[in-house]
Order: sequence, then C-alpha cells, then structure tokens
Amino acid sequence: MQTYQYDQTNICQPTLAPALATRELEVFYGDKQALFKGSLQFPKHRITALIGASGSGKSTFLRCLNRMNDRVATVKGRILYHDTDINQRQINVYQVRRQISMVFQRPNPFAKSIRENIAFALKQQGLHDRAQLAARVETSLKAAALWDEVKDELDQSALALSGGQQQRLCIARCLALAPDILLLDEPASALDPISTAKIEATLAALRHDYTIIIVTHNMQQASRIADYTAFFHLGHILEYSETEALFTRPQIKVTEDYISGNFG
Amino acid sequence: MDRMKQNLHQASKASYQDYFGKSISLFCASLVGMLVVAILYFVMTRGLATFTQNHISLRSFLLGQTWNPTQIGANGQPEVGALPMIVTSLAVTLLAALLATPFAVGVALFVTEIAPRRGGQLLQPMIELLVGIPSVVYGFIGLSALVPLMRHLFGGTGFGILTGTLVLFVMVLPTITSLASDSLRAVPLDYHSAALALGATRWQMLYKVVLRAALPGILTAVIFGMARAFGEALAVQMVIGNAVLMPKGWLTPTSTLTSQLTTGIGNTTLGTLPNNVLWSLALILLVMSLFFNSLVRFIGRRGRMQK
Amino acid sequence: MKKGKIFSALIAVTITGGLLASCGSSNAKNASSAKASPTKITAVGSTALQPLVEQAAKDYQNKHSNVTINVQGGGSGTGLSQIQSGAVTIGNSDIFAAQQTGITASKLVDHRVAVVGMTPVVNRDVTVKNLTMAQLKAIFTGKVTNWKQVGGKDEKINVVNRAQGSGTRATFEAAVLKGAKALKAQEQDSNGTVQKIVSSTPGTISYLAFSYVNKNIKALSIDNVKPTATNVTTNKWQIWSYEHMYTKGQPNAATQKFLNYIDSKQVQNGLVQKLGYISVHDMQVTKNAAGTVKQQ
Amino acid sequence: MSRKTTDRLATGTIYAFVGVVVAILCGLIGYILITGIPDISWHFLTSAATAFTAGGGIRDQLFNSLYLLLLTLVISFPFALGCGIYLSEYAPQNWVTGLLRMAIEVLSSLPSVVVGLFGYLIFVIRFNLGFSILAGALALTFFNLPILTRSIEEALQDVPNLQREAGVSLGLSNWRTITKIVLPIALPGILTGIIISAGRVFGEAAALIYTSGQSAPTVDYGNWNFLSADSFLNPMRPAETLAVHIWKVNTEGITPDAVAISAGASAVLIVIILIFNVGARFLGQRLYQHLTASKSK
Repeated sequence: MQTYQYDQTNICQPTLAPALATRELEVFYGDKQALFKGSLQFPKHRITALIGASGSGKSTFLRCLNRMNDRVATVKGRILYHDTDINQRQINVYQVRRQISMVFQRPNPFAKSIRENIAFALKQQGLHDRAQLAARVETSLKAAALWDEVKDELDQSALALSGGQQQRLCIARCLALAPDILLLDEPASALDPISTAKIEATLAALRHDYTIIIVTHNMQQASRIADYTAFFHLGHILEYSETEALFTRPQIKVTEDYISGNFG
Repeated sequence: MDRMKQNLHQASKASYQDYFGKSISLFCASLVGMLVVAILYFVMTRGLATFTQNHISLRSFLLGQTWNPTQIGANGQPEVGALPMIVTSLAVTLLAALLATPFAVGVALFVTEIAPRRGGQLLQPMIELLVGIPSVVYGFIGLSALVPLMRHLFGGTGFGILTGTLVLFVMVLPTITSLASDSLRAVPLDYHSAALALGATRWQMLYKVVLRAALPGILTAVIFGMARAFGEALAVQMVIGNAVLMPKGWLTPTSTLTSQLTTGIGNTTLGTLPNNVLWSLALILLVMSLFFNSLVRFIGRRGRMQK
Repeated sequence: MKKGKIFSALIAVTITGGLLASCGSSNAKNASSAKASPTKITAVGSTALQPLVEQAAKDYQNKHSNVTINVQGGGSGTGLSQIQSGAVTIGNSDIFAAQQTGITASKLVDHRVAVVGMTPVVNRDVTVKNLTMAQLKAIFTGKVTNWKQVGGKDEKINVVNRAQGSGTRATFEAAVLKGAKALKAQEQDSNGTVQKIVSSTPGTISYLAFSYVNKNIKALSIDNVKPTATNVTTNKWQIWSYEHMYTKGQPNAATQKFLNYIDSKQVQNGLVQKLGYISVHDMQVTKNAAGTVKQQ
Repeated sequence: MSRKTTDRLATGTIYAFVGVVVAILCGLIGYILITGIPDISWHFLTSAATAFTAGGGIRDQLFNSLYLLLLTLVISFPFALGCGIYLSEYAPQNWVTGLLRMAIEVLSSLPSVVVGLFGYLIFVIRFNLGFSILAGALALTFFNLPILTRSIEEALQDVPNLQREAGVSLGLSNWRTITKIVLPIALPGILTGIIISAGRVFGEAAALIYTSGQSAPTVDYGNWNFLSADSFLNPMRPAETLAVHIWKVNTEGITPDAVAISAGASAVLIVIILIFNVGARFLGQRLYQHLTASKSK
C-alpha cells in the first residue's frame, strides 16, 4: 500500500458566482474527526459531484450543508449562504432547509398518498388553496419526470411505487418547495440502471434552475452529469476542479489512482 | 437578497412549533419524573421511619426470621424480621420469570416469525386478554383449582412457593410476550434475509441473528414481567398460604412482601410501628426492583458489546 | 387537509382534556362546596361492617335527601386512624379503639351499632363436632397438631389464622387464647377467602363471623354450646364483639341523626339481623375494651 | 446432530411452548366464560347491586369501570404521549435520561396497594378529592404511565429514521415531523400499548379500594350535569368498579348468590376487554390507513 500525502491539495476557485461555500468545515463524531478543513465553493446553477471511497466524508460533508448533522455530530467552520454563515446556532435552521433541500440515498417517501407527499410540506407552510396545491403537485411531478407515470393514481400510497419512482417522488417533493439548492446523497445507488438513467435525465433538466450538489460512488455518473467534481479521501478534500479537468488531468496522485481504479 | 438574510436570522413558525413541542414534551416528561419522585419519596420517608423513629436495627429487620410487629420479642424490640418474605418474594419472582421467559419468547417467535398471520391476529390479542383479568379472579381460580391439584400431586396443603409461582407465571406471561414480540418485530427484515441467504436454517437465523438483535428488548420485557410479579399481591396472597415462615420446600405456606403488605395495611394505624414496617416492606420492594433493573441493564449492555 | 387535522385534533382534545381534568378537580370541588346544601358524611373502615352501614345509608338517604353519606371500607385500622386524624366523619371498627396501638381512645366517642358472633369452622371432612375451650386453645397455639388428639380421625390439623390486628383475630384471641401466643400459621384477611380455604382444604380449622358459615363448612360447638345468636346475647357463647362507629368528639347533628337511625328499632330488628349481625338491643351483657363481661 | 435436526427440534419446541400457552389460555378463559356466561342476563347487566339479597346486578359497576377507564386514559395518555415523545425524540443521551427511564420502570413494579394508599393519602385526603372517580383515575394514572410511556416510546423508536430525515430536510420543524409523520406510523404500536394498559386498569382492584372506593351510590343516568352530585358523569362521586365489586363479593360478600355474581362479572369483564381489544385494533388499522393513505389494494 502506498502512502499518500494529504497536505497536497488542488482546490480550484470557480469564477462563477457561488451559491454556497464552505470555509474550513470540520466534523467530529465524538472524539473522531470525520472531516478536515473542507473549503469549497459551489457555483450557482451548476451540478457539483462529490466523489470518493466509502468513509471518505463526502456524505458527512453534504449533510452539513443543510445542517442535517446537528444532532449527531459537532460541526465547526463556516458555511456561507447569501453572505450569511448558516452554521451558527442562532440561524433559523428550518429556513435553511427550505432553501437547501435534500434527497437521501434510500427513497423515503412519507407513508401517505402520492399527492399528500408533495402537498404536505406546502400545507405546513400555510398553502391551503386546492387549485394552487394541485398545480404545484403537477408541476413538481412533471419536473421530476414522474407525472406521466402517476397522474392517474395520485391518491394511492406512495409506498406502492417502485424504488426509482419513489426516489423521483422524493425529488419532486423537494422541488415543490422551490428550494435554491438541491443536495442529493447517492440518490441512484439503490436503483437499477433504467431508473438511474431517468434520475440523471431529471437532474440534467433541473440544472438550469437549481444549484445541485450530488454525492456519488459512480464516477461515470459524475463525469456524465457534473460540471464540477470534488474528490474526498479519508475526510480530506484533495482535489476540486471542473469535471473534465479532474477526470482527464488529475493533479494529485490519490485522485489519479482512484479514478483509474488503482486505488490502494 | 436582504429578505433572505433576514429570514435566515429570524425565527419562523417552524421555530416556534419546535420550541412549543420541545417544551410541552419536556414538561410531560418532567411531570412524569416528578410523579415518580413524589411516590418514591413518599414510600421512602414512611419506610425509613421504622429505623429512624422506631429505632429498629436494619440488621434485625433484614435478617430476622420472626414477624410479629404487635409483640415485643426476646430482645425487647418488636419482632419484625422480614427475611422469610424477602426470600419468598425473590424466589417466586425469579422462578416465575425463569419459567415464563422461554414460553413467552417461544410464543413471541411464533407470533412474529413462524406464523405472523394466524399467531399475530389471534394468539396475541388472546394473550393480551390475560392482562385484564383481575388478580382476584386469578387468586380464586388458583385457590379452587391449582391448590387442590398441587395437594393432590405433591401432598401437603397445596399452598406454597410452587403454587404462587404457577399463578404468577400465567400473570406475567402476557406482559413478557407482548413486549418481547414488539422487540422481535423491530429487528430489520434485512437481517433475516441476510442470514437465510448465507444458508442458515430458520432456527439458526432466529437464534443467532434475530434473538441476538432483540436481546436488549427481551431483557426489558423480562424486567417488566418481573416487576409485575414483584408487585402482584391479591392473587399470590390467596395461594401462597400467607404465613410468615421461612419456606422449607416447594409447598409449605409462606408469604411474600406484597401479600403481607396487603393483608396488614388495613388493620394497622398510620404512624405506628406495625404500619411503618409495612412501608419498609414496600421500600425493600423498591430497592429490590431497582437492583434487578440495574442488573438486567448491565447484562443487556454486556450482551450488546459482545455482539 | 382534513386527514391531517384529525390527528392534531385528537391530540388537542386529549391534552386539553387532561389539563381540564387536572385543574377541573379544583373547580368541581369549589362548585360542590359552594352549593354545600347537602351535608356530607363519610364513613370509612371495617369491611365487615361496611354492608350494614352502606345499606342503612342508602335507606336513610331515600328519606333524607339533604344528606349524602359515603361509606367505604379499608379496614378497621384505616377507619380508626382516619377518624383520629379527623379526615372522615365516622370511623368504622371491629375492635375497641383502646385495643389498637397508636389510637388515643379518649378522644373518640364509641357508638356500638351491632354485635357479631364468631365461631370456629372446619372442613367438612373433620369428624369432630365439639371442642373444649382448652382444646381449641391448644390447637391455635400449636400444642395439638392432629385431629385424633381431640377425638377425631388421624389427620393433620391445618390452622388458618386471621390477619394480625384484624378485629376478628383480636376478638378470637381475647376469648380463646387469653394472652397465649398464637401458632405461626397461614393468615388471611377476609372472611370470603377463609371460607373458601376452609371448604376446600381437608383438615383445616379457622374462625368466621356467623354470617359467613355456609353449607360447605362446618361450625364447631365449644364446651357443647352451639354458636347461635341467642347464646351470644347471654354470653354463653363467648367469642363475640361489637361493631363500632367512632366519631371524633361528639358528632354533629346530622351525623347524630344518622347514628340514631342505625340504633333505631327499625334497623336493629330489620337490617342488622338480615345481614347476620346480632342487635345490640338484644344483648343481656356488655363487654368492655379489656374483655370484662358484665350483666346488663 | 445435524443442522436440519436442530432446526426441526427447535421448531418443535416452539410449537410445544405455544401449545402449552394456548392450553392455559383456553383453559383459563374457557373456565371464566363457561362458569360466568350462564349467569349473565339482561337483568344482571341493567340492575343495581344488592347488599344481601340474591338477584343483584352490576349496572353501576359496569358503567363506573368504563367511565374510570376513560377518565384515566384522558389524564394519562397526553402525559404518556408527551413523555414518550420526549424520551424517543428529544432526550439527550445522558444520565438524567437514564435515571428517568429507570424511575419509570421502577414505578411499574410498585405493588398496587402502595399506589392505592399513596393515592388515598394524597388525593383523597390531602387534595380533599374524597373517595371519587377522579381520585381513582389519578391513582391509576400512576399505573398506566410506565407501561404507556414505554410502549409509546418503543413505537416511536420503531419508525425508521429516514422518515424523520425526510420531514426535517423539507424545512419542517421537528415537532411537525413527529406529530404529522412519525406519530401516524407509530399509531398501531401506540394502540397496542393503550389496549394493554386499559386491560390493566380494567382489572385493577387493590389501588381503587382506597381511592375510588368500594360503594356505588345510586346515580341518575338522566342527569347530564356533571357537577351535580347524583349525576352519573360527576367525577367527584365514589364509584365501585367491576373488579372491585368482584373483589368485594368474593372476600366479604354475604349475598347468597356471591359465586354467581363473581363468575358473571368476571365473564362480563373478559368480554368487554375482548371487545375493546378487537375494536381498538380495527380502529387502529382504519385510522392508520386513513392517515397514511395505504389502502390495501
């Protein structure tokens, strides 16, 4: 096994206006540090992929971005959104999550009807107009490319859908709230290739309106859909650049070994 | 832009909701805690009065074997030896739990794993029915059916630890069964499939994977069952003979802490020694269940670590 | 939308219900004390006396609607300690207040409302029909352990005693044991349980109030005196006691009226005897707390 | 011994255990029903109890039992729910929480007569509630809380964490996520807890003898004003429940038909618990389907 140098990194600063940025983000689970000084800028209306082996800290990093780690870990450092450090106690975390929405690795629709899955959060925010709700359900299901498949069974339980459909429903559920940023944690890892392709197509269509940050195991997937890619290794972000550059001209040895499959 | 910044800093409806939810649930929890503290304090002050006001030595209370609170013994102190009751209470509780656990786990496995349809829909509600039968009914059925049976089978009077254990066995069965099946149901289905995929037989899967995973839950079920057995009075009182004597065998009349407590409490005057010692019995009960509780928790933690 | 509301409504109802019930308690109390028109009498204590007082109270309230009488059990000890602390209006007891430790009898006023006779009872398989007082004492002190020692068949004697401090036991020990220490044996609190145990366990002896003797068990004669009400009134049958209703100091007018009612001919010759007690009016002797019997 | 044999043996053992339990169950319930059902009649259910003559019924006791159960649940359920939610969702993992859990478990092992006496000295005497349904319900709350809290906590914990994350990640408050998403899924489990605790409340006697009392004054079933002394709804009146009645009839009863009354009342009790059990399950399923839109297809 080769020993790698972790102090050597290649992090680019995208010139595009950032939608979100982290400054020296560190995460601790008890005494164990899971993430070291992660500083990244995510350009607006672009897809950024976070790649790396299991346990490299990429999911941990992603979950910090909308404060999903609040209860399980200690998160230090700054997360800048609209010139505000949202990693502070006094920040309204619910507001953060409304703007920065998350789709999880395993599809987790609510045990409610398809319609209710989407309308639920809207109603909680005070939208009760039936016509408006119906419109939002339709547009977000269309945006997630699910409308045609489910439009006749909106009152069926969401749990009866296939895994791929459930995952797209989860995406639609986020979209209905019109967030700014969409975080996806390996959304396709539990799905078959056809469902995966559909999800990728959905994401590609969404990139014009949303800033998307996606964690993935699958390097082909990253190279297919992402504009920017960051490589995580053992809690360190070693390389971050435009996807094409990262895959064709990696500057760091670890990255090169990882993407060429020579890892370890 | 500014609006967004403001929103991020301002509390929203959701913040208030959460504040509300957290406070109300904390309020409930602390109220429940306070209730527990109140009743514990109550039992403790009364139970300790035996030692602080009546100056009974703890030793003679815990190790003495004669129980006769209204009479003065040879040493000039009232005779309040609780040892026979402590021994009997421990014996019937442990025996009932030991006896009931395999049956309860067996039924729980049947209900959750082997025949969830038939078992879950018919057997479990039936067993839960047992909880609702008043203890006095258990007592009288025990008295009119079990005691003669025991007398017939083993001689003696038919009253004693064995009969008490059997009655308690039936009484704790539903508690242990339903809590154990709850914890078995909570074992993720993936575990089952993973074990079966590795070629395990159903029993290996159940024993090595499912039961192992549900162990802490099953142990809690047993604690709750023992707790019920500990606290049960009316039924045991009728079949155990209710004589404060050291148990000399399976079927000699003896008495548990609770049965003596229930018998005596209406016939004594508050604030006097015969009444205070009854509260001391309740205190022993508390301390004992606390001990069991910690013990089972400790075992549970060890079991989980080894997994 | 409707669906969502149902659950929150459910929670809201239960929570407000809970809060209302817990604070409502004080409201309800205020309301009832504000009305305050019916006088409230609470009688607590002896379970043996409860049926009599309860039935008498029911009949009494039918005629006097301005009184609410609440009769509860709890045991003689509870009755005496509660009347001593003033928490209740009347404390029912099977024993003299002076016999109970921790009770200052001088502060309480005794109202004797009935007499109850007790008899030794045995399982039907016991062939003995009569015992001498000395034999009975020997059995309950553990000196005699087999029925053949007192003229019966060869069978072990199974003694079932009554709970320490209970009125029945105090009466029995005063009349039979006369200060000797009782054998350690089974102790049961209630007449019903003793009745069941004696009827189902061969060789068993215990003692019960007259009214609990039924065809499944056998009452014994002592020194050839039969346990009958007539024998109690003359003290030929010595195991009997009063049923007491204690008040703290002199009772108030309403309570006194109720006590008078219980002492009336109507109740003493009707209800008291129907329930298996003996009327205090029929007694030709009196007994005091020390157990001394005097001709009236 | 081969794995197959062990498997067969173990399955056989489980079946044997189940067989024994079923035999006990049928024997017990059968015994109660067979001895009791012949004594149940319309007259038995609808007439008042008598003190010393035969032919008394259980009307008041039956109603009191149901009313007391309702009141107990109304008082204890919200607190148990709040406490269960706190323990499952909010409580930090520290010694205070551990202590609270342990205290609750210890509470459930208190003998009922101690709870009864505590209730008597505190509620009946100190708070001056008198012997009343309310005092009884408060005492029973002590009983109910541990098992109810525990089963609610357990039911909540069984809901996958993914559901909570889904709610929270949409910007919903934790509270909304718990009440609107987690709770409906946990409902069947919570209902089981309620059934079990309700059964216990129904069968409890020792704690009630000193709190709600053991006499049943005549009440007026037409009087709906719950503040009026003879209204059947008045929570401040003493009330003998079915279980207490069974206890009383068995221990001190002098009615000639005590055995029949006790058997009939026990059978009625069992039948009611059965109805309650089945009803609650059915209702739980319906409510669950309603809340989760998971109609069986």
